[in-house]
Amino acid sequence: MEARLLDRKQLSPLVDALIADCEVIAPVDESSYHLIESASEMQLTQLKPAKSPKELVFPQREVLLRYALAGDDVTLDEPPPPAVADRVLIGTRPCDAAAFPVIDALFGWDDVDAAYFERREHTTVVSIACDQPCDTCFCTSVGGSPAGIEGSDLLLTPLGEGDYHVQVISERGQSLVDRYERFFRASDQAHNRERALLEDEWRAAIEQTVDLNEIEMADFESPVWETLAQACVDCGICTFLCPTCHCFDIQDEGDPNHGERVRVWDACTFYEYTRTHAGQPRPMHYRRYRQRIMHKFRYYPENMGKVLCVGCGRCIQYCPVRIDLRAVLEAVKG
Amino acid sequence: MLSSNQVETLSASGGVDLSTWEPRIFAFLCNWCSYVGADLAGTSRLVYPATVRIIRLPCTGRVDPVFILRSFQRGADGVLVSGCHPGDCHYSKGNFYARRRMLMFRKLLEFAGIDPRRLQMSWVSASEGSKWAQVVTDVTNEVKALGPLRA
Amino acid sequence: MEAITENIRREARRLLEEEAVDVVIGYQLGWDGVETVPAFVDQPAEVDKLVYNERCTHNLAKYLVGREGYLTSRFRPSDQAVRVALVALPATLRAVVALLREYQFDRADLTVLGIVDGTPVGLEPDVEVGRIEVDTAKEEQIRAQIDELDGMSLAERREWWRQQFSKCIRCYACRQVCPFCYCEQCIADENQPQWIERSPSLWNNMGWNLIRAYHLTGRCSDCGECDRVCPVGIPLRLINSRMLDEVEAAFAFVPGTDPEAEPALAAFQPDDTAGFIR
Amino acid sequence: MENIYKPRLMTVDNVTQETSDVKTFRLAFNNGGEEGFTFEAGQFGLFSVFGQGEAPFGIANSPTRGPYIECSIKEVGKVTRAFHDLNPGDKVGFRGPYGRSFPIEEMRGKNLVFVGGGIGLAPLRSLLWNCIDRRDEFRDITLVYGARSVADLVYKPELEEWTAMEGVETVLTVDPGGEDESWTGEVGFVPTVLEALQPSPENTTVITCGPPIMIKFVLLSLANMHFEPEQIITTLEMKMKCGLGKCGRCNIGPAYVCKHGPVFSYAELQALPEEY
Repeated sequence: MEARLLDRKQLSPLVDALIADCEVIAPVDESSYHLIESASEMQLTQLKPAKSPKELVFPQREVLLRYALAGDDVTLDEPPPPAVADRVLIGTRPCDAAAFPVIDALFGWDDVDAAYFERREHTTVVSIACDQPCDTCFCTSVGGSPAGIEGSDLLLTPLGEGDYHVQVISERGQSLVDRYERFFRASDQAHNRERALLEDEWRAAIEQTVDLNEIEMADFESPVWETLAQACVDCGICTFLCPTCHCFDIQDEGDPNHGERVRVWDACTFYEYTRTHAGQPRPMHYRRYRQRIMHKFRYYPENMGKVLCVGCGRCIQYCPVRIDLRAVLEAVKG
Repeated sequence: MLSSNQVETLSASGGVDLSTWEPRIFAFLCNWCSYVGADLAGTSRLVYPATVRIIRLPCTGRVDPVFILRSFQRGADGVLVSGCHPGDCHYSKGNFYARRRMLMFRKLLEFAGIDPRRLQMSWVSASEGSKWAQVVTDVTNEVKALGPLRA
Repeated sequence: MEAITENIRREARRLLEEEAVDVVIGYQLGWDGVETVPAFVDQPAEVDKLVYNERCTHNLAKYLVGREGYLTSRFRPSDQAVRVALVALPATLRAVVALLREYQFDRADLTVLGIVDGTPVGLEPDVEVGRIEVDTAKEEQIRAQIDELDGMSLAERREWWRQQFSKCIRCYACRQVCPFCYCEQCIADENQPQWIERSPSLWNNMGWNLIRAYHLTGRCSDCGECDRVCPVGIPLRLINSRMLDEVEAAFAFVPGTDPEAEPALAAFQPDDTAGFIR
Repeated sequence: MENIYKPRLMTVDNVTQETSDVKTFRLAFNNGGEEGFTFEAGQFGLFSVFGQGEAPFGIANSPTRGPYIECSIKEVGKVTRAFHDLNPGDKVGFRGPYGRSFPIEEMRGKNLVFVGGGIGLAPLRSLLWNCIDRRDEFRDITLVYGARSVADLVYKPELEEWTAMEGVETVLTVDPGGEDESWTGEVGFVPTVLEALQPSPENTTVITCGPPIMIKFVLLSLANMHFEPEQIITTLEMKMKCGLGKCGRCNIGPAYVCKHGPVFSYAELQALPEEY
C-alpha cells in the first residue's frame, strides 16, 4: 500500500470531513479521548490523555444484559449491538494503537467476545507518531517504536516541512485514504526516507532500559517482589489507565426486580479482586503486584504470545508513589 | 433489620410527569418514638399526605448517610429522619449523634449542589401523632416545591 | 531543604544504630532521580538515600495503619511488632494525632521526625527535623475555588460536581493513599448489602465520593493527597477542606490539633445546633 | 451476534437441604434447552440469581443422568445466599459448561480411589456416578469420604446407596468428636482413614477434592503410599467472573483455572506457584 502525504494544514479539514460522515474520536483534554463534533476540539499535545483509548472498545461499564423479574418469571433482554456506526479514532499514539492487537488476542481466545470485536471492526485507527516522547515513555523497551505501525490503520508522521507522512497500514486505512483522496498527495522516496530517518532519531531519544528479549522474570519466590511493592498503595490507577490491562468484574446492578448485568473494569491490585469466602490467594499487596507484573511479562506471553505492555508509561506517570515499571523490569531481570 | 432490598423495593422508576407528580419521601423512623408516633397518627385517623415510605430502625443513631444517598439514588425526592426528642433516646444518646451526622451530611449535600431541604430531621415522640402528621405535611410541601430530584 | 535532609539522615542513623526503631519511613528520590517516593529504611548503611525536598508531599502516616500497616499489620505475628520512625509533614502529624485518638496504635511504637510549619498540631514531634513555610498560595487557591463554588446556585453547583464526578473511574487511589481509609473492608467493597455499586455511573460515583467525604468529616488532616493522586483530576480537596470548615464552625473542632478531643462525629453536646430539626 | 456472557434461563426443579448450610439444586431446562447440551464430569458453570449476581460452581450430577443440571451450594456470600432463598419454580441463569473435565477416558481399566471432604464431594459425585453408570470400564472403585461431623455429610441417601452397592467400596468417616450415637462409620480424619485403607498405587488413579487442609495431608499420605503425582487428580476453585479466560482473576501462575482447569493432576499443580 502506497504512502501518502498530508499537508498539516489539511488535517483539520480532513477531520471535519470525517465528522460529516462518521463518528470521530480524538484526544480532547489531558484525561481522555472523546467524541468530537469539530476538528477544533482535538488536542494533539505531546501528552497522552490519562485514560488510554481502550475504553472505546472495552468500556469501563458495559451492559451485558437486562433482567426483569415478575413473580416466578424472568425475562432477559440483550442491549442493542454496540457501535454500529463507523468511527475513526484519530490522534492516538503508536503505543496506544499497539495495545489493540495485544488485547484482541484475549477477547478472541476461544470464546469470541462479539461486542468487543464489533467495536474493533468499526474503528479505524489513525495514529500520529511521537516526535517528542515523554520522559516516562519506554515503548522501545517492549518492542514498540515512537513511530510503530502495530494496531494502526494509518500512521501520520510529522515531517520537517509541514507535511504528515501517511503510512497506509491496512485495508481499512486504504479505504479511508481512497475515500478522502482529495486531502492526500502521493509520497515519494525522499519523503519515505525522511520518515524512516526521523523514526530512527525518535527511537534513539527514548532510553531503552530493557531489552524485551532479555526480560527474564525473577523467581516467583524472590524477595525482590516485596521490596519493589513496598510503597504500592493498592489503588487501581496503573491498571485502569493501562491500555492493555483488561481484567473485569461482572455485577448485577439495579432493583431486585429489574436491573442490568454489567461488566466493569477491575484491578488485580485490589484486595477484593480474588477474595472469596474461602480466603485470599494473594493477601499481601506484594503478591498482587507480582501478579500484575508476572501477568504482563510472563503469563500473557506464555498464553497469547504477546507481552501485555506497550510502554506508554502511564503507570509510571500517574502512580501515586511513582513506582517505575522500568526500574521494576530492571530489578527482576534476575 | 433494614436491608438494601427494602430501600430498593420502595423505589420506582419511570419518567416524571410534573402535572401529576407527587414527591416520594423515604422516612427513617426510630422504633421507640417516631414509629409509634406515626402509628398513633394512623390509629387516630389523622389525614396526611401519602408520600412517605416508612423504614423502621432501632434508633436514629442507626441512620448511616449511605442509606440516604441510596434512597436518593433509588427514587426518593426527600428523606426524613425522625426520632426521639433529645434526652428521650431509648439508648440515651443515639439521637444526639444522629443530630451531628445529619447536620454535617446536609452541609455536604448542599456543597455538592443537592438542596439540603431534601434531607429533613424531626423529633416526634410516641404521643405526638398530630406532630407526625404535621411534619409529613410540611416536609411534603417543602419537597414538592423543590420538584423531583432526578428530573 | 539540605538541612532537613541532613537532619533526617542523622536521626535515622542514630535511631537505627541505637536499635530504637526497626524502620524509618521517609522519602527518597525515585528511579528517574527527580520525583520523590516513599522510602523504607531498615539499615543504618542505607540512611543516605533519605531526602527531603518540595516534592515530598505523600502522607506517610498511610503506611502505619490498615491491613498491612507497619503498626497494625495482621500479617505480622505480635511478637514481631516493629517500631517505626516516621518523617512527618504538618498534615502527617495531624493524621498521626487523629489516628492515635482512633486507637489505631500505641504512641510508644512510633518515633516522630516532625517537619513543622507553625500551624497547630496536637503532637510534639520526638525530633523536629525541620521547619517549612505554609504554602499560602495553595491555600488561597483552594479558598478561591471554594468561594467560587459557594457563589454558584445549587443547580449550578450540582452540575459542576456532576461533571467532576462523571470523570471518576473508581480506581480508589483517593482511598488508598488516605491514612484514614484503614477499614478492613471499605463500604464500597461491601456487597451484603451492596450500598454502593461498583460501576462508574454518575449516581454510583456520587455515592462513592460523597460517602468518602462524609467518612472523612471531622477526621481529615487536609494533606491533599487524594486530590494530588486523582488521575482524572477531580478536585477532592475542595470537599474535604469545605467539610473541615463546617466542622470547625459547628463544633469548634479541627482534626489533629488536640490529642484529647474526641473526633467531631464520635461526640456530641446536648446543646449542639438543632435549628434544622423540626 | 452471540453474547457469550448471556446465560440460559433454567427453572429450579428441586431443592435438597444437605446440611445446615449446603443445599443441592436441580435445575430443569426450559423450552427444549437440553437439545444439544452436553457436559463432562468435572466441568463447571456460572450460576446466577438475577439481581444478585453470578458465581461458579461445579456441576454435581453425572452426564449420564439428566436432562438437568445439579449443583450443591454452600451458603457463604451474596450469590450463595440468594440461591439458598430459592424455591422450586424460580428461574436462575446458567452458562457453561466450562473448563477441563476429569480425564475419564484415561481412567478406563484402572482402579479408582475417590477421596472427598465436606462439600468437596460435589464434583466427585459427578464423576463417581459417571463411572458407576459405565461400571464395566473400570476396575475397583473406592470412595473415602469424610466431613467434620455426621450433620456435615452431604448426599446422605446416596452415601447409603453407594455403601450398599456392589462394585463400590465406600468408607465414610467423621472428624473425631463429630460422631453421634447412631454413627457406624469411621471416626478420624480423611488422610488417616485413607492410610489405614492402604490402596495400592498399582494401576490406580486417585481423585480428590475437599478443603485445602485435607488435600494437603491427603497428598502427604498418598506420597507415603508411593503414589506418583501423575496419578493424583484434583479440582480447584478460584474466584471467577467470566469462566472464559477473560476476566483475569482465576490464574495460578500462567494456568487459568477456568480454561486449563479446574481439573489438574497433582503433577501439573507442582509446576505452578503456590498461590491458590
